[in-house]
Amino acid sequence: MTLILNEETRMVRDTALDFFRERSPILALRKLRDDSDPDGFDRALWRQMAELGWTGFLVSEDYGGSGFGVTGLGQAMEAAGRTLAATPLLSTALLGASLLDLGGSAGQKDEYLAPLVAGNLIVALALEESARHAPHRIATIADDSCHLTGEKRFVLDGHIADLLIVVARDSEGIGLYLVDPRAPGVTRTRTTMVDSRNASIVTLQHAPAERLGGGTALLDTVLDRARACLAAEMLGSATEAFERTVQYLKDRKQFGVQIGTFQALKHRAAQMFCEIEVTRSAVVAALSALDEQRPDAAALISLAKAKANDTIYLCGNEGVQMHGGIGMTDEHEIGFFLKRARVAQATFGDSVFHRDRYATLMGY
Amino acid sequence: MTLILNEETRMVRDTALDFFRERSPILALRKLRDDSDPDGFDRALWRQMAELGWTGFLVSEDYGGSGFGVTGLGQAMEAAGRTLAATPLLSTALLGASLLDLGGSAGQKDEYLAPLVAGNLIVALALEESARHAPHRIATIADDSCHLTGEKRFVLDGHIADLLIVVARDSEGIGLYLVDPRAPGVTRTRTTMVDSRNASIVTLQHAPAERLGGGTALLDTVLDRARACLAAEMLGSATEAFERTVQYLKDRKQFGVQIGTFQALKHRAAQMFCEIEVTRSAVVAALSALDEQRPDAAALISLAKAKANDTIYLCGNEGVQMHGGIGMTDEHEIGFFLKRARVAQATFGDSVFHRDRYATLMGY
Amino acid sequence: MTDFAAFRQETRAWLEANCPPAMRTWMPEDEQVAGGKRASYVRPEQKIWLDRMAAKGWTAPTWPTRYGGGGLSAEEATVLDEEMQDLGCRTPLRGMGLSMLGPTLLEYGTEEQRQTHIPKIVTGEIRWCQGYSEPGSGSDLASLSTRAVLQGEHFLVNGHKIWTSNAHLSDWIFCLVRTDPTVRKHDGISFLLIDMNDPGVRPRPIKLISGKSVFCETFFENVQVPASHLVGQLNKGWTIAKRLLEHERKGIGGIGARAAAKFETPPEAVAKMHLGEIDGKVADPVLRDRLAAYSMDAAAFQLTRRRAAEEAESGAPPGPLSAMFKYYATELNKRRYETILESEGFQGLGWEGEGFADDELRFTREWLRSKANSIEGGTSEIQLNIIAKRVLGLPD
Amino acid sequence: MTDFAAFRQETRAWLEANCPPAMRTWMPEDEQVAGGKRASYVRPEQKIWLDRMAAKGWTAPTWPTRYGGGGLSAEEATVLDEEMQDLGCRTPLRGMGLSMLGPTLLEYGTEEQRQTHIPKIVTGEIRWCQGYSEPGSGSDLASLSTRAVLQGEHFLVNGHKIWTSNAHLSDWIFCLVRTDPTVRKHDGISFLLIDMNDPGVRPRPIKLISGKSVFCETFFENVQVPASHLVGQLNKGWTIAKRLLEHERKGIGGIGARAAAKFETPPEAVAKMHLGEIDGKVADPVLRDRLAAYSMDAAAFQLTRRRAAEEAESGAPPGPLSAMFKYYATELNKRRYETILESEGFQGLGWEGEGFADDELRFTREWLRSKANSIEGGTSEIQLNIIAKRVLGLPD
Repeated sequence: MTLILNEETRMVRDTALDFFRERSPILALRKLRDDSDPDGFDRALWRQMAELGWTGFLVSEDYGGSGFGVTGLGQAMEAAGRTLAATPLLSTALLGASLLDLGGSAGQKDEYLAPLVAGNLIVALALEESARHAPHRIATIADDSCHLTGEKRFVLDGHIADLLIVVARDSEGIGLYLVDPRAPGVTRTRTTMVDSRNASIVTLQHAPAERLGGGTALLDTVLDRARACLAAEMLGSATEAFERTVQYLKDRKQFGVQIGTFQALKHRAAQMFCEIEVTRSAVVAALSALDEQRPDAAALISLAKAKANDTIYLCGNEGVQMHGGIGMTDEHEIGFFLKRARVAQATFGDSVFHRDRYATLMGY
Repeated sequence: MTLILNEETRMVRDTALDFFRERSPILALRKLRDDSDPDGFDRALWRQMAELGWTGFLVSEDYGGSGFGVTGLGQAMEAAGRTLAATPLLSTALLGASLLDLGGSAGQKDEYLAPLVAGNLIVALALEESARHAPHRIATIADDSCHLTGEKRFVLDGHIADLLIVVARDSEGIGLYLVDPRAPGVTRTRTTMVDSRNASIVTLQHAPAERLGGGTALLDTVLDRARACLAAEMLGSATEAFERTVQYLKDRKQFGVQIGTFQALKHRAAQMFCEIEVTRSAVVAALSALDEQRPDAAALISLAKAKANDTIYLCGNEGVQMHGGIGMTDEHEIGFFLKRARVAQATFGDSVFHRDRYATLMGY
Repeated sequence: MTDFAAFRQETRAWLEANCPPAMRTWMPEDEQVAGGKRASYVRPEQKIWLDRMAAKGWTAPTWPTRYGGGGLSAEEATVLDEEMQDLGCRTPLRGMGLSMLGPTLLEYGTEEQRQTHIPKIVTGEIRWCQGYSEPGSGSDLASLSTRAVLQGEHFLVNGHKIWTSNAHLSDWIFCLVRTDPTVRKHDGISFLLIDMNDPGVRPRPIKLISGKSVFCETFFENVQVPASHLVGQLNKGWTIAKRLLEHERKGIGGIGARAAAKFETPPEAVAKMHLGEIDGKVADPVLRDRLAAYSMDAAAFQLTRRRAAEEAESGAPPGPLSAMFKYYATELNKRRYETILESEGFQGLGWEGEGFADDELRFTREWLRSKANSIEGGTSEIQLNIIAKRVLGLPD
Repeated sequence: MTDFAAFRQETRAWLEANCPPAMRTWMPEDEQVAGGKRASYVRPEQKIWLDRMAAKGWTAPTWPTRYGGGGLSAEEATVLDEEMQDLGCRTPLRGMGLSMLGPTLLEYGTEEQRQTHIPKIVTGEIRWCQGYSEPGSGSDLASLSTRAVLQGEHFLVNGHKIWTSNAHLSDWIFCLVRTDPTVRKHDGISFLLIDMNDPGVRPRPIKLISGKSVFCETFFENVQVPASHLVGQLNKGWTIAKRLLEHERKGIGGIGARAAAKFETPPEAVAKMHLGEIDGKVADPVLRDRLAAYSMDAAAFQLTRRRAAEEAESGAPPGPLSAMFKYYATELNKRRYETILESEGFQGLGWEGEGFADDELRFTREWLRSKANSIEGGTSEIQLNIIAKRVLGLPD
């Protein structure tokens, strides 16, 4: 396992940092929010990401991808986290692409992967049913005629998806099903979230579906990819919130001095720095372990997600507090990090979930 | 419930503060430790405490006590905590006196209470059997002929006790038994603890015993008294450690200034102050609720013990850290507070125990 | 303490007879009554309840009756408070007139200022706001630069205030202004009452991260203020300002108590609802432990408020406890909503619209709102500085 | 990175052949080998192992062979380290000569100083200690006042050092002394090597709260030190001091790694033993959560050390990571023992004697010992200051 990026991955990172900084600053998220944009993301921007190849990082070359790997996608997502860009990277380039590539039949791959890689197909995973991440507690039923009945919550990018992948219980256990969101029996309700990103409730009433290969094992593999890359995105957001806060400590004057001269704030800033650095190590290790298919990957992923949860929370809260009054205004951007932090923490396992999983994996 | 002390109780407090400051400074504990004193406490001092009436605070007037109450004893123990005085107040004036007064037959009271009140009888409660406070998980057996078999750990003042009160399982459930520590079948092993106070292991091999009245309910009542007064003692220790530390921040100079000018230390000191104040409120409320026999006493006691646990831990650790190198030396007294903190925390329930109990009592 | 049994009985009977049932329910934020000429009422009972209480002076129970107050002793006011709590009566009126300006005028105002302003605060006729902070003067309040120049019988005021709570809904504003820029910053400040009807006063609401606009920026452009509206002496406003900040901090210090009032779903119930229960216990032991830690700190803090009140009543000299209230209450309130959101999981992430219960959406907003608690009225950092200096005597 | 397969194989074979089985067991504190003329060995294998490793220069693997070192590249040293870890070989020799003085002499010493001192460090013949802190100069190290006056060919040294690790067992001491009291405090300090055999040097052990005496006070009374024992230039000792502190912090930063080495019972096992297990999980879910939080932070920190090493190897410019190692490692080590003691319950409260297992008694002492980690070698507060200033660029 190597913990430093190679040349190629560094190039992806640098490209992505420039890309989001120039084309999707936080202003873009604010605009999507204030305009109550019906899509909740920018389709043109998404196609540009596809052109940069990110949609194909987890798709094999046979189907138009590059198979570049999770570490690469993690770099793009970390950069997206820097500007809180609302994109379907997680729903489509990661979850959708992985599930179809690893679980799809040749026919399914033929049908869906090319448009996905081209940026023309948005996919959403319909997994959660309760108020917390519980990937194996599934009540949605797939009957013998391959029709689904159940209710799914917190379906990321659900209302804009062209294809749903639904986790349902069938005679063999837990299975994955492709559902056309426009099919009869499917209702989608967009929910407006505090981070201004996309999520929805999907109701299935005897909705027609098609079986995708794989079950719990595939789901777990792909969820781990999602957790690692989401942790990378969160690391990007935490780092950005932190750097903005340090800059504010240098700029803002009170009592005739920069507030960064106050030792209590200095120490708290230094502690944030440490947490960001150890989180970065955990994230890089998790991504690298996935690409190397190491046996300790799962534990490293829970480590990365738990640390990212705690660190983004710390940096979001301290960021607002250290910005003082101005940090409480909607006009200032620091508050967006705090809002995003809460949603990202809950996505695919909060810290309690991942500490429990880590301990179990480590045998205690 | 009143949260301020009345005139009489304030007098007890002032007397006790003077008493311990003058007659049992930390030097006394150091001497007991360095001399490997076989008793581990000062018998002459104990008789003086008896003369001040503290041994009779929880004994009814019929048997030579004053029935002055738990709040009064709490004041004496808080003062003892200030100087980390090693006394049998907890084992004898509280646990022994309460159990005998509330559970003893007329004959038992006649026999034991007068010498106890006079300071001539040390009592120890033999309760714990595992490595954590678990008052209802008892394996020691009392057979039909009233002989006990089992092993008790962490028996406070066990090796110097003239009378043991042993918690044992019998045909009716959990019962309390008087045991002569010199009787056949009783072995006592003094354990040397990090806080230099008395504790021992007591082994019972078919040891003759005498039944005391009451069972689990009495035990719980008396344990709650012990928890509340121990919390008061811990509050005294935490306050003393804190005040010494604040003084050190004013005395010690580095970089040409008092180290108390450094804002990071100031903020941490201010936070300690807040924790001590809320702990004090909880302790006063718990003592007062016991004396008034309020229905919410148990919850308030768990609140007081949990807060005292966390606060003494905070003040002990911050005390050593803020004293720097000198705080690490055995010669300086601040380290004694840290050592005492660990033992006191574990005694009669750590914070995890009391948060669990509090939540259960509050119905969640 | 005597228990004021007769007064208690009387009070309870009056409350039972006069408090409309609709005013004995949980009070949503938009039904809080702050008075003023721009006041609007969601329900008519709000106005009825306000008028009945104001007539007895019980909107300001301890203020002198000659200014329209209730004239109660501290003990009687406590009894009134307890009975109102017990019956679940809403607070009929709140605002900066009651919590801050009134006490200040009683202490520093001229008789004319008291006669003019206090009765209208009691009845809710006039709503007040506070003009303290400026964009460049937050924690360092005394560096404020809004200028007031005495020209004959008037001050001419120019400047820019921020964090003026509900300025756009208020009739009058009490302001700190710089009346002498040539001396040490604390020595050139005055305390001025300004009518917001003046066309030179322009409030602009600030949208917060919670989506609400409870604060404004307020601009002053050549505003003429009669010299008689100066409170206290010229250039001695800083003393009044500090005193008033104590009232403000005491008010914010009560923040936990409000949330904990009997009609808000408590965190324990939220946790049971979202995490489920086993044998009556919150099903997730780790979150249950954290919840208990929060609730226990909150309980210990409430006991501390009570202890301080008892100490004050017993005539003991004011202890060091008040210094910590603002700090501890606001940090606790932040933890309260963090704990609630943690329990709610995905249901704590909603902003508006479908998919979330009203309570859930409200908690999300309150969570964001609570982040300001440790900033407004003096940051937590400033409070810790004060404790370190004034209580612990640590050197500067 | 190539994997140095041949070197690895060779090394492993040598270790297997030469490391006595007794030296592949967990090393109790009293079996650590620090060398010196007063060295004593609990077991003969300690000396055998030291001599064999010293003969290859592998007590100081990367130091030049001309001074007795191993002459290995950084990568080869890593291989050696990995193979020793894997076989459970004990570190044959440790001490301030190896970790601090050696690197300093290699960087700043004269050729004569290197020739004289370094080989004896490698073989363990001479044990070194450090004379830095003074009673009045802790965090403010540069305010030290031990005087050295150059008189012809000698310095005359008078003063009082504290926290000199194992001074009573050491042969030589490297000291910071004031050689010019008339200039800015940082500009009048020199770095001196002093033979402790001089009768004017008197070390007095300090008993710590853990009961151990690993530090001394050391008094200097009219000690004559040859001028040739000055390292670097006169009055330029502060530069060397800072450099050496980096070595020290790096050493202390590795503190977690030592405890985590393969023979110490890990906290998870302690927890299982004392708290019991259900389905293979630590039975108390709350303590289990806290344990996992500690272990995960420790794991993330180990990954960070590794990342820093890889970055250094890859030739990247030294990143900001090193600044945090001392702080994070020591805070983690304190948490490690707090976590262990919390699991042990009453069994974590023993001081000595009956009723406790050896491990339990050792953990109690280590818990107390760990409290010094965040003080020695620069307090945590100083480390945070350094990060804020040098890494984050926050203003003074």
